[in-house]
Amino acid sequence: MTEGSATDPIERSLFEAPTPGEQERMVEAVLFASAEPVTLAELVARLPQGCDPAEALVTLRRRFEGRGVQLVKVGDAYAFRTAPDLGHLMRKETTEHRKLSRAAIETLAIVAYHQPVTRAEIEEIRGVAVSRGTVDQLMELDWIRFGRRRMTPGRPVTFVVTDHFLDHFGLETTRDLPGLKELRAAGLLDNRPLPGGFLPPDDDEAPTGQSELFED
Amino acid sequence: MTEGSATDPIERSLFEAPTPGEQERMVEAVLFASAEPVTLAELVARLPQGCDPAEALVTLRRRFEGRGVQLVKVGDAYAFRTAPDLGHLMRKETTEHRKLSRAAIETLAIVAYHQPVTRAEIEEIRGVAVSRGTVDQLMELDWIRFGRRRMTPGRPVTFVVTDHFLDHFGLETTRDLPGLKELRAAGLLDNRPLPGGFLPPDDDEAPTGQSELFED
Amino acid sequence: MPDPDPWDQSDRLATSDRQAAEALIIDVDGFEGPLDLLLSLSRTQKVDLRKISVLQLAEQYLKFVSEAQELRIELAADYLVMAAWLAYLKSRLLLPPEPGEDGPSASDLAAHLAFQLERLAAMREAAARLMARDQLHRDIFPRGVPEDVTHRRDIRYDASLLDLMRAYARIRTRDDFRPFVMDRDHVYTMEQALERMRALIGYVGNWAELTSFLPEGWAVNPQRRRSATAAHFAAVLEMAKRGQVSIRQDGLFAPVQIRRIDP
Repeated sequence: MTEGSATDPIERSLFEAPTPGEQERMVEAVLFASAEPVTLAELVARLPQGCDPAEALVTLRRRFEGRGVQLVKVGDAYAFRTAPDLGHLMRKETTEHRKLSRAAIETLAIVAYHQPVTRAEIEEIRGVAVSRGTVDQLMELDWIRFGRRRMTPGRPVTFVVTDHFLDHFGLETTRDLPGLKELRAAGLLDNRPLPGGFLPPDDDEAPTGQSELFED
Repeated sequence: MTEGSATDPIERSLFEAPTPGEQERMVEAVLFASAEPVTLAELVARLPQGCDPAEALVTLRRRFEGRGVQLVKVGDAYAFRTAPDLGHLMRKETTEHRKLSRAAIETLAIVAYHQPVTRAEIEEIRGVAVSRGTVDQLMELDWIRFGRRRMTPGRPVTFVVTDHFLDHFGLETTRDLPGLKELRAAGLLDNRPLPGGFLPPDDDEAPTGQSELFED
Repeated sequence: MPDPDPWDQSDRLATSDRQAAEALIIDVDGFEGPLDLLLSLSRTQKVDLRKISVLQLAEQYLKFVSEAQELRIELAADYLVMAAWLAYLKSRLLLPPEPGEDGPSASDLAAHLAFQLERLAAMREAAARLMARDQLHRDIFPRGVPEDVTHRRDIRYDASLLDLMRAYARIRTRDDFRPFVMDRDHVYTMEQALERMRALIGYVGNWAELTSFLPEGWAVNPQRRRSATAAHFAAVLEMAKRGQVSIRQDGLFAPVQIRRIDP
């Protein structure tokens, strides 16, 4: 133990903040000890007063570049994670992976790329009803959650992806989703309603309207 | 993904061992991700053939000297540990997470959905008495607080949720809470709907139960 | 070999077509709705989804549906809805627009369908790319031992929004289901009343009103009063049958009175 007494860090903080090197050590220790990403705000709260974890994070991130363990950013939070190319060494730790259904995977992608998105919009994109089990499963995995209500008639709830989703797929933000820019540029993330509003899959009146068409 | 092909590491191991730097990365990742200290024998088994984890451990240990995290020997196994002088930063890691009791979570849900709500109303909705401990606990967690008094006989106090509650549950307002219909659509309700439909969430009327069956 | 006659030719074509259609139909369970089926059909055109011939696609789809019906395969309603819509679209695409016609043009509708298909295909691809990423606990690993350094224990109660919503759903559904369950709170059974009256009847030497026998707490609330009154009335009828009590009533709706019959 280098510190003589427990009051040491407190006393010190009254006079001066720890050196940058010391701060980096602290951030390193805190992040290493946590399995979950730690937010910047939390780091600020945990480190002695006067520390600037943001700066420490920058140097720390650089220090671990190319190492077996890397400092990654997840939303507003930071975590150490093993380098992706070494995954094969760790497979032993792997817990059983639940196989996601195609519906669940597509729904997840739609939420991620179109968020915030309502159920009706998901259904319009997929062309089929979204089963309750699918949404439930994605919520259980803590990959999607309810977002704000849409300010349209009926005020439907929306779905958004969680930070846990970002963490799981190694994304810093949803802006890093693969191909997002291209999809947006191609207009494929637009919510384009059917001209004239005749929408077969979720128009409630379709069955009656349809029978007339069949009669012809 | 840096791995060009799945066969890469295997193929390479047939001809030559990874470089010492590469071996160090591997040991680093394995020790980081392992739930238990790892023995030398285990490292040998995990790493590609021809690796010398003992040497990698030496360089790795040196690399982490003076850092926030250190490579320590535990019995005849190896593990990363927080530097002893930074133990005070880890206090938060020892928090024990416990699930709220069913009574507490139900009470909290009722306050969130019906606020401002009196104790009597909570009891009416839950159908059982609300213990003092439950309310105290929710107040202590700073999830609910006293609201304005109700202007009815007895002027009972009401409960409302706090900003801290909204923050914790990632809500901007309680209006963003999904209604029963939406909960059901998301598969969060196990029960099938009644043929006659169900109570909307903002229906403040107390359950009438069977009174209608007996009323003249 | 003689020239194959036209019949033979068409028959052969039809067979190969039908085989193709059957291959699709056998797979009908594999399609996730009409849009998915349309997307699969569009693949056979082997063109950019933006340049797809919606008319041709509509025909392929309608053919698929009619063949499915020939083979007596039950198609879900939304497949038929889509078929009807495509038939409508097809007719609009083939006929010149009527002068003064309102609403979107046929080409707008066709363009929208192409857009929908392209968007679905794009989302499929995006989903595949997402799932191909390195995933936590599969390719990337977090710290194996979150450290436990000090012995200070700070108990933190935790609940997620999901817990909260489930709790609320649980409470509210309980209410929904109340009418299905006999609500015993306000029900006094005849068995209970009989047992009670047996104990009390010894004290009833003179005529006494039945309502005065209602148990405490059952005389004020109208719902409970009605239940208790009915139960007690039924109980004394039973006792009268056994010759244990006499019952009388002075007039219609007058109080019911009872008296013990001494053996």
